[in-house]
Amino acid sequence: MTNDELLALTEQERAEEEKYSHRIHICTGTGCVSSHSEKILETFQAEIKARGLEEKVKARQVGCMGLCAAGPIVSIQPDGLLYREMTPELVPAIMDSLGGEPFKDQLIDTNIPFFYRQEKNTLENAGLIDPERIEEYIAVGGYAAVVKALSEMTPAEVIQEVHTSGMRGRGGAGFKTGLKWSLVAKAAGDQKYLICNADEGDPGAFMDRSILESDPHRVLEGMVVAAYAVGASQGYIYVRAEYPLAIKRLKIAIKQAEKLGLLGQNICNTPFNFKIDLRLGAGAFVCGEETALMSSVSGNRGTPNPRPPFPAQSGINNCPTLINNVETFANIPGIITDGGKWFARIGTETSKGTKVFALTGKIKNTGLIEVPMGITLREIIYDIGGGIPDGHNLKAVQTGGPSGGCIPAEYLDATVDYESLKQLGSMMGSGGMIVIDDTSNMVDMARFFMKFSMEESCGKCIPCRVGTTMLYNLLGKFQAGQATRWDLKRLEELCDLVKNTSLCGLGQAAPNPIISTLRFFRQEYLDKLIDSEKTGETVE
Amino acid sequence: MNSNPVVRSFTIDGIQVSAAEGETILEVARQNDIEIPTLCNLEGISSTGQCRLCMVEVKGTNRLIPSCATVAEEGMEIVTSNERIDKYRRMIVELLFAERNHICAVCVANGHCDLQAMAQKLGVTHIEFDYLHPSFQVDASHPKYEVDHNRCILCGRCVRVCDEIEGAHTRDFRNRGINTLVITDFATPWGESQTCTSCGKCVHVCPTGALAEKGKSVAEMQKRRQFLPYLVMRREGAK
Amino acid sequence: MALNQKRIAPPSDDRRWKLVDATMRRYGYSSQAVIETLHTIQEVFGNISAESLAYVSGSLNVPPSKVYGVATFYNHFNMAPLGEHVLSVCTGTACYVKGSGQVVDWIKEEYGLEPGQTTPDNKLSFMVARCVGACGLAPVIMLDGEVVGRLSVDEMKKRIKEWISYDK
Amino acid sequence: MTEKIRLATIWLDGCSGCHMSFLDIDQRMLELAEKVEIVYSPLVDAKEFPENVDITLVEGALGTDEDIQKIKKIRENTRLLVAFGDCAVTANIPSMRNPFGADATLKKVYLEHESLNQQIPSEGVPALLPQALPLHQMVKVDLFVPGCPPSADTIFYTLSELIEGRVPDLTTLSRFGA
Repeated sequence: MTNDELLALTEQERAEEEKYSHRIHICTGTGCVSSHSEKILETFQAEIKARGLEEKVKARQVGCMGLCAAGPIVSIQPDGLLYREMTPELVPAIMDSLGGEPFKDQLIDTNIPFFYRQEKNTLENAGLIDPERIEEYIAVGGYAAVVKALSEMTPAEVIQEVHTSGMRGRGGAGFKTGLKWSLVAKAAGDQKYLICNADEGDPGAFMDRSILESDPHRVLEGMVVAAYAVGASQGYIYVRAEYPLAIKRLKIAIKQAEKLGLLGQNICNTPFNFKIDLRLGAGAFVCGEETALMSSVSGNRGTPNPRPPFPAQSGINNCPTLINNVETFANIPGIITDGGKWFARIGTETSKGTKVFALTGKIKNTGLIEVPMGITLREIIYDIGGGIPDGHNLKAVQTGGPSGGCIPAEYLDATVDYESLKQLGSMMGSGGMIVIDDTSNMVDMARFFMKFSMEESCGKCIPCRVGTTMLYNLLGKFQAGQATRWDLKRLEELCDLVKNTSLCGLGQAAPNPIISTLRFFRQEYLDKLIDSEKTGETVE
Repeated sequence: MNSNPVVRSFTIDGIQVSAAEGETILEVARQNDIEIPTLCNLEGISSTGQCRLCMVEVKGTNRLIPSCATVAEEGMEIVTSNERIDKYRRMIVELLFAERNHICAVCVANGHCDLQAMAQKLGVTHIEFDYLHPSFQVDASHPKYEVDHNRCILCGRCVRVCDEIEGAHTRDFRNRGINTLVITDFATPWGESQTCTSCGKCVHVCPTGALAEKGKSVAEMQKRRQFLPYLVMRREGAK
Repeated sequence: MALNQKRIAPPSDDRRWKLVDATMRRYGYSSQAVIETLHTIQEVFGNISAESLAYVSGSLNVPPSKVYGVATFYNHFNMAPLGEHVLSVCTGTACYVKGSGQVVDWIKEEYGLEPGQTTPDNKLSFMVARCVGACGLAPVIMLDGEVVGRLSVDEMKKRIKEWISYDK
Repeated sequence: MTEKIRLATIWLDGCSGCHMSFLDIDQRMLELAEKVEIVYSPLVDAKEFPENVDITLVEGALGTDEDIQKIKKIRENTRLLVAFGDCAVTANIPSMRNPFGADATLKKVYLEHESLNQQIPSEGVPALLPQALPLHQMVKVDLFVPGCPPSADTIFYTLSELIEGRVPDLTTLSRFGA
């Protein structure tokens, strides 16, 4: 595929689009599918046929439009109307309204901060294109980055562009992507591997799933560019088996890209070869950790190994391996086509670009959002999220999942960037953002996360295997009002041990939910001590 | 191989030492008679860095690294023991005692147990965590040996010696986290294992009384590990 | 190294083994294909039986203990067959914040089932899911795969009761 | 003459082996007797645990609700409470019933393994705790002397040091199980 061929395809696809006076987009992300959006799609198609409008109106599946709380969502293009909580029964009414006055009952006001305060980059096509058709991705400028990188840039130039962008890994830790790529590129070895980490295990986060379901080609494109930059010939997407829709769409996307010569042998008629295979995760949070992920990709128990050696030196089959997360790869096409400088203009000094968050919990506008780095938590929660429902008050925001922490309401004006979240005892994480109101107790919250970490501990190292269990049990003592000040001291000492001596990131971060709630909500722990222990501050 | 081997100089507890290319901190420490505690590591089988007892501090970094799995680097200043490290080590040993039912008084390995000796050396006089008291069956189906999971610390020595030295890979772990358990074959009773060669290596590398010869009474199970360096030497010589 | 290149026969003449064979073939009978093969087995048989583990071990030349270790490491694989009906409660954080923990406790009490257990009559299995990804509908339960969400805890209990009594 | 140190020893859920080992200090008992007065012990006659005890050696785990009452009383009246031997330190042998629970243990012992007069005793005996516990899970313990039993030398050394007001270093002298 050359640039001209890409443009020709784009022209053809756009002409096809313009044939229709209206295009009806039905969200088929997992959230909306759960509320039967596929049935709505079928009903629209049947209705169009019944009315003899096949030439004028087209109904199609698209990816996530973000406002999951109001799903199933239907949008009417080119009018840009959005309808909430659609049902098959409402389809005739919507059809009647086409070209006339919008159907008021279900209309969503798009002039609210939820929409205009967001800045979509990795999600720019989500909800606009059919994720199962490569042509639609190409028509909105897709695969231009692959063509540009392969025909106009050297691998070193590609890496330089990623350096310039200042992009940091979106999987959680925030390692500089350009640096990671250059390490793999420099590593000696003929065979190199590339892995896309789509084992999104953080409970309450669905950013990666939405990207894969809504715009799978975007991720493939980022992977091809990365493979070219570091010299990898084999790639894997390690995706959760619990994401059947994402898997299905990735399989379709890989086939389509191979057919057009954008993947496989001699990509874009150059000598560059790159193959992508899927590997299905099987339900182990620890496999989000790089070395555990590689064990799993190789068909083993997903237990981590000490680093060094880092995957960049010795990964799959002891070859240099680049591992990035879905959202990281999804950012690459934009960096290549529009340039690293374009990317770097968004965000803060140290955190560039936009970040996708799954905004959930006690908040009005539950859903998937993409915001510029540097935005404040207040803007996210009160502007975009619409605030706390049912007259309750905000208590804390939890980010970083079981590895993160709870940020109390008084820090709402903190900005969302890697450093400031870390300073507040939490972390960026992969993008789960759970809003907690005043009905939740923080000891309960901490124990909820500790149960998760305990059950997800691989069992290899002692501090994590036994330590998380002991922490869970200790928190149980607090919940039952049986804890003493001595238990509180033990709790803190054990957090310190698990954090500093566990083998991998899962264990090292497992105490964070306790450490952060002890820091900001200590009184809630003290309130749960045995009565006789509540007075007096000293522990012998 | 490298005709001009790189030698790395660094210090352990202030003592100047040197390491050949690829040698770990633990290996160098042993060559220099500097003791670093460990329960999972055993010379002759691979290092996995899982017991976390051999964690040492790189001076000035506050960061702990597993000495068994970290290759020495030029100029490193290693601290093998200080208040913080010692406290962590004691807590790790306590966690092990609390995890299963280690009742030394009635154990076949009493007096010959690495865990018991480690507790004594580190000054662990009691366990401050609440015991978990899990319930395990003893598997005595093998004609010569038996396994008592109550004493197992999941160090994986038996798994590795069986895989790496004997080549049978009869043992592995099942489940995960706190439910991890060493198994033979498809969690088959040991005596019915199709792959076990009954060589007994696992019994002798086991640091505790979890694996023992049958017929041994309390404190009678002495472990013999002399075979290991010899087998490793033979194997490497054969390459 | 050409020891034992002969393929072993499937445990039975059930045609579904052909699908399992196809997966192994696609990966060239590589020892790295254990997880993919187990996925296929679970997909076509519903659970991973002892005989299927033996078949994977023999076919891919992976030691039995290793296959067993892999199969039991991952949550997704279930060794015992599930009951006729499956009630699954999402315990992701978003659902937890909205009360899914209370639903789990209630099911434990009401039906005497711990997560992962099946009633003795094999009618009902109770599972907890990590996060089904429908956080917008939290709290979420799945009744035989059908997602039910956006209900209060009490409404949820009522819905489950109805669903269970409907079957009996 | 300075006042003698008031020493108590008690035997809870244990086998008395630690007390036997104590007796094994033989003639050194006379040396001790010059410095201490045994105010309460299976070896002497006192019926009630006295007040104002300097050192109490507690053998055995906490196995019953009566043990709990006793240890609390001991703690209230003792300056230095010593967990004496493995049962006191780790719950040791008594804890072997813990994985099964109190009910199953009683059934096994009094019903299944008994051919005559099968019944679980309930009168005149204290109720079994769900789990046998080491002392420090209920009260603060000042010194732990592991061993099953600690040797006579260890016991003598420990007491001698305590009498002199020093903290004995037991690292090389005692360990779990021996």
